[in-house]
Amino acid sequence: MSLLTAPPQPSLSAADVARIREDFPILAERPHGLPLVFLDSAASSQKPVQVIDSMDDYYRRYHANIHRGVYHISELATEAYDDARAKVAAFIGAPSADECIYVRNATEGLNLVAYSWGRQHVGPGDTIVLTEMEHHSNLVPWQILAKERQARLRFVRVTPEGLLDLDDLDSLLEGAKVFAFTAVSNTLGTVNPVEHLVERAHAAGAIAVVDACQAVPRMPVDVRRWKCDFMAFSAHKMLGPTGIGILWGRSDLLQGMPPFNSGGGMINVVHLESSTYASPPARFEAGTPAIAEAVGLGAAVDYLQAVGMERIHRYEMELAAGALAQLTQESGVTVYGPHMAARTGVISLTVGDIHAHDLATILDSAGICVRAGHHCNQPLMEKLGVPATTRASFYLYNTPSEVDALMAGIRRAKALFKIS
Amino acid sequence: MSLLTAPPQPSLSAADVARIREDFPILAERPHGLPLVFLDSAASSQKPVQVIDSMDDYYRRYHANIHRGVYHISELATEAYDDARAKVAAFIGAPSADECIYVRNATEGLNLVAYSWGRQHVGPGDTIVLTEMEHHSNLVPWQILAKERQARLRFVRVTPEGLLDLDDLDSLLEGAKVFAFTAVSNTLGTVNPVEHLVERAHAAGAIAVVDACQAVPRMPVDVRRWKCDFMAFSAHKMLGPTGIGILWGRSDLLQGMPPFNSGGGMINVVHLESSTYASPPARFEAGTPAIAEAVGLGAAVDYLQAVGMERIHRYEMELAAGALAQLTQESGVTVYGPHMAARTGVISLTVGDIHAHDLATILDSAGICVRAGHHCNQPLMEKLGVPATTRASFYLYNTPSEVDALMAGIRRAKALFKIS
Amino acid sequence: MDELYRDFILDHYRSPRNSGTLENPDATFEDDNPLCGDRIRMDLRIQDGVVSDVRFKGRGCAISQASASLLTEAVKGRALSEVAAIGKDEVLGNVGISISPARLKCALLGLKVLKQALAVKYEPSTEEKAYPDGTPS
Amino acid sequence: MDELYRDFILDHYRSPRNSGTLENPDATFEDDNPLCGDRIRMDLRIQDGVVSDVRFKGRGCAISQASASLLTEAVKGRALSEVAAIGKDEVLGNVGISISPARLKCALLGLKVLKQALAVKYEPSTEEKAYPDGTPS
Ligand SMILES: Cc1ncc(COP(=O)(O)O)c(C=O)c1O
Ligand SMILES: Cc1ncc(COP(=O)(O)O)c(C=O)c1O
Repeated sequence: MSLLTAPPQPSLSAADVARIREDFPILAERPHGLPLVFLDSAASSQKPVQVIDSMDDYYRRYHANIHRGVYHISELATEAYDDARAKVAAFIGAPSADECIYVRNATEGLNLVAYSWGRQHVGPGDTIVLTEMEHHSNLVPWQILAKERQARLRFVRVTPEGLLDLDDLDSLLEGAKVFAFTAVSNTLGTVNPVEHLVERAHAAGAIAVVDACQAVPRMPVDVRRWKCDFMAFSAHKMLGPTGIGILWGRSDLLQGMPPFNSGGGMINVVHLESSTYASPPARFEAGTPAIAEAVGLGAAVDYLQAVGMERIHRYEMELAAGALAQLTQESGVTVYGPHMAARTGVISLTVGDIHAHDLATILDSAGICVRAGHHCNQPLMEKLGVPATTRASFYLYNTPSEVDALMAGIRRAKALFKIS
Repeated sequence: MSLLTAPPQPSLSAADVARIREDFPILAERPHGLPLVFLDSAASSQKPVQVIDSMDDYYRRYHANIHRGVYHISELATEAYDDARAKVAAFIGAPSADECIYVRNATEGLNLVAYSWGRQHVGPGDTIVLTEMEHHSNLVPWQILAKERQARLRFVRVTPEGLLDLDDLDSLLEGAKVFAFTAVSNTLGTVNPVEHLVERAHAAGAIAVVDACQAVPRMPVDVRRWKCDFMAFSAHKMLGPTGIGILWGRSDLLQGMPPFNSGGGMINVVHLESSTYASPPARFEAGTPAIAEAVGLGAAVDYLQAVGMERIHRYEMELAAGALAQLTQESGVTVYGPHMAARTGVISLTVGDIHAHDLATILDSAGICVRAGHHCNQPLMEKLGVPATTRASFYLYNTPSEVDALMAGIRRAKALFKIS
Repeated sequence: MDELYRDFILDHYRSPRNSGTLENPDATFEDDNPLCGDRIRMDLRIQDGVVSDVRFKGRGCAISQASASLLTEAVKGRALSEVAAIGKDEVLGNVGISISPARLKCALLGLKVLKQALAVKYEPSTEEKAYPDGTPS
Repeated sequence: MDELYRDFILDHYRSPRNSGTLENPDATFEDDNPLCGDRIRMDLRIQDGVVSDVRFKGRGCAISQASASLLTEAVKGRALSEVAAIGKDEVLGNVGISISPARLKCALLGLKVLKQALAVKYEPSTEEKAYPDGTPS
């Protein structure tokens, strides 16, 4: 989407990628004595030394708890923790750093919305609209909320091509309180028209919750352009550490929300019988936070911005286009998901009657890492009529020759399973 | 308590401590050009290289998402994640690793109990018993639960000496559903008689939830001896990383509990309208977990066990006894909390009319890190009649000469504030 | 790598032995491997302490299905006491290829279902009742 | 380090100037620094656009209390337009010691309360209403 409006920018050159690869120590690993071909970044990306070292440095030089620390290293830690939040805010176009809440992962961010905003605003007979392509993390929390509040779930259908069926969107949204949807499908690679979906949600009086887990790592994202109300994503998929993610929320919504977890660090005045709470973001960050992880996330944002999200996006699209061209030529291979114009570098496929796990095992024996299974998308799998798919996903450190390695691996699997 | 029954074991020698200090890179830092004297381990401990390197190594050699990863590095990551859980289980005497749930921190662990067990079992008119010395993290979640379920809170009083007043414990517990209390006060250093409290809770038909945040890092803890029902603690206070903690729960209780956060990784079968959930611990670990942090926690447990919890406990008691002897001699100094037999190496104090923050700032200018404030214990501060205290806490890497440095710092503050 | 998928594994995957179900089986159980969606059901006919007939039905990867198929061959006609003694090692030995940790659950799903079928029949397991909403993962 | 607590800071801490409250003040505000519990209230008497009297009451560290005491001296008898122009730098200059980032909020609490007293009086702030349960931390 952004490609159409942004000024043309170059992609990454082979030399750029070679330099980038130097930053990722794991790419020098040799599983089974073969070069590591990591094609599972949609599950979790690898980390550059800049990110690893930032956390190492934190623990070696200035680790301390942040709240109320009056001494030097605690001040350094507090500053680093707040700086990282400001970096994230700038990265996603958030008007204020106070709108970015540190959570464990996108899953927790979505649960926070369902618990805190949801239990306050969704009641008996209300409608929550989702899509058939939601990750379990943007489905199960709403099921639980709906059950608890006697609300109703409705689903935007997925077309056979893997796109959202928008024909009856407005009627689905009629009277809805929430429309929660993914910006990019983690199974099909589909890039959804976020701005349009948000606009229709708002027209119906619903808030728009965007699962941006697969979007923030791989394309420029600006919450002011999307105009959404909440957005969740995980650091570990965007070169950052495990154990931290972000829930961004519109400040007026966050202000009005009750706490989710409670305890140290999120209070104002505590008496034995009752307490008052701090303003956001502190209100939603109970207990000692993931400080080292915030530092690492800040370093990841720095890295992505230094390379440039537009260039990362273009490069990934080039790799994906190259892979799709080869895959669609290869007999016995079925690719799921839409045409190139509506997708990104996350590709689900099956090969003949080879089960996804068998294919992944054969690829692993050639050093190639892909994901196999339902990708936390069981209802979508049912819809596609397959128990599981094998998924390859590309990122800034992958190369065209790794796409070729994937193709060679697939051909080997075909040979083993005697598929022509 | 354990001191009485365990066979006598030596403490740490000066040479042991010197060796241990070599493992902590931060102790070589020189804030304001002076040696770092870190006396704030009760807020968050420092980390040995063994812990830092374990996470570094994870990111450099085998980072990958765990669930459903069929390839080599994902298998390594999954194994490391599970191994760490087994190490923690052995460390706290848990009958099964499946009873140890990874959470972000102790605060989240306590919230998990209040949300999942609490909303299922606590109803209108029910009683929740706490103590007046609870950290906000073991108080506010219960306030919120009580308000939501129209339940009642009751509090075990704290005596002027800083002990729990157990005279009317049984009548407070009468008809209670939950008794949640801290094993060790993070402000007063009081070591509570956990086994006795658990026994009385059970006699009254209540479950016993232990906040073991200050206990697990500093003394041998065995859930089979305590016979409690839930226990929460944080990795960052026991040489481990930020971003991870443990909720241990009795397996039959965990089995019967609904999920807290939901989404990827905690499900069994997902349909659009409803889902079934995995067994514990997976049921309570939604989304991509803190994998690197689990690895780091495992390394922290290894380190603590190699040194020996009994020895760490004894050494800390020696430091505390030395500090208390000097502090009680020093004019103008008020020490809070009980006598040595009932406490551990966490010491709250005030000096004349010097505000805690001023004292901490003066100590900081001498390189000494202490905590100043209400220590997430506002109701207890009110009870003590002070707005804030300064708190020094000791751990295995501290030395008697650091205690002397603290005393020198206090005397300097007295001189500056003209207190005799 | 050719170690990974020998021809007889493919043969059992594509042409499973003892495939199908039994009418009124003496013991039966169905279970899945939630992490990858493999599913297997086993039906047993037991006469005079001997497994006189066995059928399995399932879906999933070559390893889980071939392993279950091989297991039915190993079980048919054997005394219950012998069947009870079948362990992990025997099953993996029959499969005869190196299995990575992540795939062990696939290879052992058939055995798990078989054991549970016999347990339910002969010694109702309380553990099963303790997991109303899923199998231990 | 002697830079940290000069004698006149201690003097203002122990003997605060303009201590107390005013009856029917023209402007008043009370706020705290939730992170360390410092609390300050300021009452102002305003006549013909001039701060004719000011009192403060509070508790907390030497830096917060001395800074507030110094501020009352700087404000008394000055025109509102001049008072409105008092900023961070002037307050820190008056305190005259180096303040670490963690203590800045202490040193500036008096100024914050003063500004809010005047804002509430002269231009009701909507921001205040947006934080019903606490001040921005
Ligand atoms: C007794 C006690 N309980 C709970 C906590 C909360 O721990 P965390 O902030 O790691 O969740 C702490 C530490 O601050 C503590 O000392
Ligand atoms: C689209 C989407 N939503 C949500 C998630 C959940 O992310 P996490 O596991 O980091 O919470 C993922 C990743 O697995 C995803 O791809």
